[in-house]
Amino acid sequence: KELKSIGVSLGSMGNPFFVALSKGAEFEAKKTNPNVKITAVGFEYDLGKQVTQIDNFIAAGVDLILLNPGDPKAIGPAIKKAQAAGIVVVAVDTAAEGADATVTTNNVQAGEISCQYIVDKLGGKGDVIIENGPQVSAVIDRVVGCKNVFSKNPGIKVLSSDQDGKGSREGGLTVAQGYLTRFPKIDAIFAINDPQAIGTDLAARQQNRTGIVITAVDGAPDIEAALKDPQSPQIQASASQDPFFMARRAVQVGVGILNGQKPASTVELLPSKLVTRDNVAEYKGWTSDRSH
Amino acid sequence: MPDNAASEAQPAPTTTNGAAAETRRQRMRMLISALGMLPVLLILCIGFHVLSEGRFFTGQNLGIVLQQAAVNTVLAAGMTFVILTGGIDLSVGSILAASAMAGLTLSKLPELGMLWLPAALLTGLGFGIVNGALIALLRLPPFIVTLGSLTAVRGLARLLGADTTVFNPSIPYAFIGNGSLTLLPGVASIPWLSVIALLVILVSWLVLRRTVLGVHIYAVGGNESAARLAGIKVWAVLIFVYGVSGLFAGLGGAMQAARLYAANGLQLGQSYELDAITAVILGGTSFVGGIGSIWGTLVGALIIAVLSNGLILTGVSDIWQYVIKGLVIIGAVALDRYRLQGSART
Amino acid sequence: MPDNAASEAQPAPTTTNGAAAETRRQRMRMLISALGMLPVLLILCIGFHVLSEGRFFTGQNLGIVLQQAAVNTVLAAGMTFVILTGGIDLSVGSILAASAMAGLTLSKLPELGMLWLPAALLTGLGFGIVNGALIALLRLPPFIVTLGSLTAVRGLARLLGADTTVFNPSIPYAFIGNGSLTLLPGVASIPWLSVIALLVILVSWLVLRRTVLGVHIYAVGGNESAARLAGIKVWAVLIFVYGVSGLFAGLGGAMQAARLYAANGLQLGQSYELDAITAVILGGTSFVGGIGSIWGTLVGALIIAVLSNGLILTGVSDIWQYVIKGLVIIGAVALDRYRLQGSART
Amino acid sequence: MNDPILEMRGVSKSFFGIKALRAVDLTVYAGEIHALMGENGAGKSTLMKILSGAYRPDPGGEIRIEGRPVRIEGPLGGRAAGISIIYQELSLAPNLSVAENIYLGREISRSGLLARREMREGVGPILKRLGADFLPSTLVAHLSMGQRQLVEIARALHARSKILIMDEPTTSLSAAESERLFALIRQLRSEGLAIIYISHRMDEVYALGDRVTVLRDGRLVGSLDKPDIRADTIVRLMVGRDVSSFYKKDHDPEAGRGHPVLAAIDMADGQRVKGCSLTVHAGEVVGLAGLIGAGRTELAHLIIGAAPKTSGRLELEGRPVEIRTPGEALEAGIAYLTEDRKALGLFLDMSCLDNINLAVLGRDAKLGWFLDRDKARERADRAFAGLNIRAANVGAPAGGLSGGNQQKLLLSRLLAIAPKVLILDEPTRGVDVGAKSEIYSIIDNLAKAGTAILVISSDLPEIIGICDRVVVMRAGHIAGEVTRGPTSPLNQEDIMALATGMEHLDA
Ligand SMILES: Nc1ncnc2c1ncn2[C@@H]1O[C@H](COP(=O)(O)OP(=O)(O)OP(=O)(O)O)[C@@H](O)[C@H]1O
Ligand SMILES: Nc1ncnc2c1ncn2[C@@H]1O[C@H](COP(=O)(O)OP(=O)(O)OP(=O)(O)O)[C@@H](O)[C@H]1O
Ligand SMILES: [Mg+2]
Ligand SMILES: [Mg+2]
Repeated sequence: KELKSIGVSLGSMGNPFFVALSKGAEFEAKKTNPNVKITAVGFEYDLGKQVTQIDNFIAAGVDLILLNPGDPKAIGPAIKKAQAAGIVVVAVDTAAEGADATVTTNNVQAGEISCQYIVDKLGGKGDVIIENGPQVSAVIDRVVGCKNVFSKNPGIKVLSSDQDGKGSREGGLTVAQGYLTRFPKIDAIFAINDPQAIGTDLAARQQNRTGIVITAVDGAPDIEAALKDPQSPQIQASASQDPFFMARRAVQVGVGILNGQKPASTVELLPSKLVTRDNVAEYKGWTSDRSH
Repeated sequence: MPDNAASEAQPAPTTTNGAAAETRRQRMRMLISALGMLPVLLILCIGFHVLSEGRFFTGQNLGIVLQQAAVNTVLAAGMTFVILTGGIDLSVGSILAASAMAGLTLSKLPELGMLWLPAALLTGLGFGIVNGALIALLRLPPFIVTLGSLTAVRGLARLLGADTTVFNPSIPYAFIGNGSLTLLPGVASIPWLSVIALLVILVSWLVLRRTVLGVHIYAVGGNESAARLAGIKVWAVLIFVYGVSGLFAGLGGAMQAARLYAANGLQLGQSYELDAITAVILGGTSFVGGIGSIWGTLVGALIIAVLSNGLILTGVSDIWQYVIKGLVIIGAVALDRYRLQGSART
Repeated sequence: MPDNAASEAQPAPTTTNGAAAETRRQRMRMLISALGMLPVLLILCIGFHVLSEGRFFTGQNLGIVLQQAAVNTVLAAGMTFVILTGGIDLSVGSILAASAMAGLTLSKLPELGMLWLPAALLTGLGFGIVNGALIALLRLPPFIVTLGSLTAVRGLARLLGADTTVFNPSIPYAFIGNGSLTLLPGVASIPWLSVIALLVILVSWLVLRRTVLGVHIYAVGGNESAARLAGIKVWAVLIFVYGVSGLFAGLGGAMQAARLYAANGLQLGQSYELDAITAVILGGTSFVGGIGSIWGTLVGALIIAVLSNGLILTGVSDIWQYVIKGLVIIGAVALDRYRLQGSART
Repeated sequence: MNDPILEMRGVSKSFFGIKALRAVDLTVYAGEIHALMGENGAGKSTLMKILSGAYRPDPGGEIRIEGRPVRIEGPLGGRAAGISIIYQELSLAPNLSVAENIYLGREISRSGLLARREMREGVGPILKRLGADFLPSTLVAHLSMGQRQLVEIARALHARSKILIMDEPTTSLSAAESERLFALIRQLRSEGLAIIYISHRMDEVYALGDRVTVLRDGRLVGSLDKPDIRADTIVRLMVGRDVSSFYKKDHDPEAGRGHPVLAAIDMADGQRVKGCSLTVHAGEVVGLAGLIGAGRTELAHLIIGAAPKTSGRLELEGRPVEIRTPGEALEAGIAYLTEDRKALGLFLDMSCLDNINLAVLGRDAKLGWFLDRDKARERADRAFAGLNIRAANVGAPAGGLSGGNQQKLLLSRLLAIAPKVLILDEPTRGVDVGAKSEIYSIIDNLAKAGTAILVISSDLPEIIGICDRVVVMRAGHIAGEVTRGPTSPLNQEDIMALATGMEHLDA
């Protein structure tokens, strides 16, 4: 069966991660059919809006839906509806119940390697902060992974993990300003994504606080720049994801299913690699030209 | 704009001899203003039908549009009551989330599961009455009070689900969320969500236009001081309208819960208040209070739903959807203003 | 509410013998109402100081609070102009984002980098004037127009950055975002962001209280038709206030860009308009128009910043921050209402 | 005679195709007071608004000032042509001070900054000449209706123009302020100004008018020179018939001996009203007189619970009642007609029908909730016929009616209630002679039927004409009472003396 049109529903199209995702999807889809029609929309983390979008995709008669589910379980009924209309549904970045397949970064593992880096840097002892974010499953998984690691190291004391940095530079900056005032001694901060890590670093620099290890998850373009920037030595690592590849895989799997090839496993976990100041030079970022 | 004395163009019933013609003309004008944005809605529908290569006017798609408009219609109906009194309710999105959370949490209890629907409604009503009491009895400005509850109730909604998504695939009465009422078996059916929305509009119309309370609501919006002097219990009217807005937000929450089988205290209903207010204002209800109709609100809500649906149907990219949506909203009122040219303030 | 004639408790200066005493009483009242929410602000500060075990009143933390209040203060100053005429500007957040994007994009060009600051300001001014023109010349309702641009300008902001985060770690004039103006070397310094915010407040005060234009702004808000009959060019006043609001939003965008070295067309400035409006209303400016002061707005913006900062300092969890913030906002106006008991409408 | 300063030829104006003015001519000379008269809705205010630039006339007519044709573009154009106007419906910004309102649109500025002090000082003399007792820095929101009217007058006089239009300037003024205003107007006439004066009070027109022009249904029906100015001629021109027995007092003058219906004892609000007591008996019409700002309106507000009182109690038919809100007053059977119909009375966007029925909707409702639309319609039709209210139909919005018709509309709402006690605050503000006499006969009939009526009015002839007894207020106190002797009527001088505090001198 030919792939004529794809609907893509992602967290927020203003996030470079999702932009890279949709580019990856487009790249792969164009490879199968140069005339394919792609509609990519952001649901702004509103489950209701996502369900609406899926309804609209059904009405528009797409063949394949790629979605980053607003909630792994709750999106189930909507997926069923789409499947009933003969549409193949593939989840990306977050697993979704009932989806024909899921391709996602292993977020638990990403949190683990990012926080393991902190533990190694601190020699297993110190006061750390988990700077939380919007409670979506990817963020929750990262924090779970991070906590897994910290709890295995009795020398690590988690000062706080209940503030929302809103996933943005500004939110990270505001929350970190509070943290830095509240706690005179902080050895490391794990931020749930890159923009928050950069905001945290800005706050520390403003207050002339040094010696804080800041790590994050994503490997976004701005963290790449920060990891190369001698002025921000406190940002030390980020567990990278590869949205472009993730989306390509998702489309490949989806097209496979359309043509009757069941994938070996419904969930495909892509491992995360840690980008540090040492290896950032070799890191192939989200925006680099990947069309090969 | 406290005074319209100087606005040049006012219907001017004067001489007795012209009275009959005037009455006819006035009827005409009232009809036009009741029709409101209907022409705009039709233009949009036809435009999208053409642009989407005939996908818009299909039974299935119309059903989807109606269903998508349903929750916003219900919220906007409540908002109409509030705005008619010259107030505003920013908290409907949060109340919707809290009600959905309360309902879903209850629905998971084996004994009380069936009670989730009234529980959601009562939660909404409760918050609405608290809003109303603060505004009516302490005389606080509606914007601040409902902005406060926008924030506070959002927090409570998150607390209710311990900050996670509550999910219940076997929620009772799920049919209202995804089922349809069959009108002609196999031919025509209408989603239950839309049936509810229509009922809400009908009941609102009845209250606003056919009861004493309705006249009192218009009066409070038209001139609060005069209403007080005329012996209207302004506080009771205010508590009522905010109560209604809360109740309808609760109903909206129940509708969303039944539709999604799930709710998340943080995410559900974010910035729904803007959509609801937009529907009301597009429908021709005046912010100053005292002017407007519930039918206009229905048309306004449909315009918003058609716009979202049509833009996806025609494959407009996400970014351009923003730009176009914004421009269409402004264009719609501009067209409306041009059409009525000065016949009424908005 | 066209008129406050009936607001029950009205100061009533009449007889000649009481005139002097009355003048004194009136002065007193004006002082109290100018003080506005200051007592609430002080209570909050002291409360947080105690609860955070003495971390609030430290030079560093006060600097942080001032800095966090800065952008909102600037937006709220522009919003004060608009609300004084009885209007509203919902688009400030989007305009802020678009201006920051325009500025940052330009700052990356080697030749024109230094021009990013005026570019951001002009972008804001431009959008503001478009809003104003639609409202003043086509007589469209401010809520709808600015809601439309809230959406449309957001789309344009995303287009400007091709929908990604634009960042420039070496943006010119970065000092305004993160530097401080040293007052006493090593002892006292004040963040540049706050200096800008204070300047904006001062200029706004000058315009509103010391110029003819200021009187005209108050007159348009107090009684638009009376202003028109007095020969005031109402349309010019309206375009001016929306232009100012846009300009200040542009300035806010520049401040954010310099502070974060980055901007994202979709995320930056989301729902800033609510914070700005809240600051204005907390500051005692009336939604009906014509009543309010810019100093009140400053206090309102500080209250919001202190609240956010203090809740993080005292380690209140994110969820409870919502609940407490909402309740404090309502509590603050309630307290204020109680203090002034009936002396003025809000 | 010299050349006219103002000539209007064939001026028409229509609102949505309805003709409010049909080819009206008007000629005014410098140094004359030209009275413009006509029934409510005749088009007087519309004609004047065209002159001031507030309305644009229909094409076809011509306006000449000092012989030169002019086009008046907007309020600024009116001002440039040397015209200033006092609008019938007050047009002040309540949030600005008196001085700022007087200078609105013509502010003084020095090097870009506002010269507030200069403006305050600039309005001092004119306020003094008008006998205003408030300061230039007072907020207009804090002034009573009468005081606001003085501000409006001060603004027009301050502008120093060639043609001064006064559209019912004395509706909220009492005799003393009116006298001062008349003196001022006469002086301006001697200075060579042309003054166009609109009023429904005949005595003012006799006292001031050099010439009278009468409009009816938007048409010019005639002009009278000074010698021909007589009540019967004017009224016949205006109404098209004779209005006989203007003031009606048919009800039992002994009614005052009946049982007391309303007794207010020691009412005070801690501000303007200081311990006032008064009683109204069944079938009695009591007048409440006083200068502006004497506190009459405030006292009425205390009685009906519209303002909080600090002391005092009420008795209704001998039983003490507690009234905290206007709603409770209505339930107890006390109805109040406000003096400020626009801000406190009418719902301008609602239909005449709703405005008339508003207070009795609950009483009429079916099943306690549902509107009885037939009954409402019937009631509105009756009111329209009874008071001769002019509007296209009962469904027209109240905002489109002329001032006097709005007043009648408001009155019909109160009459629909059929209360035990009726408090009327300036009941004939802006009402034309014909309707006035109708209102007086309604008051008379209600008194006959046993209603206790309290009439607050600044129009002394009216008070004397319709009341059995007059209570006079001064500076928040009840200064005294003037009663009718068996033979002697109410005495105007006695009332004025009490109101101004001159009674001791007389004695
Ligand atoms: N509509 C109003 N708005 C504000 N204040 C008012 C109003 N009416 C009365 N007041 C206040 O009450 C005071 C007493 O005036 P009041 O109107 O009671 O006297 P009055 O004898 O009825 O005079 P008037 O003839 O001017 O109405 C006024 O000085 C004013 O301060
Ligand atoms: N803005 C307006 N819009 C519609 N109709 C108007 C408007 N202004 C006046 N009219 C109509 O024009 C007619 C003339 O009104 P106008 O106000 O000139 O009467 P008037 O002679 O001043 O009466 P009054 O003595 O009651 O003040 C009225 O019938 C009124 O309904
Ligand atoms: Mg008139
Ligand atoms: Mg009075």
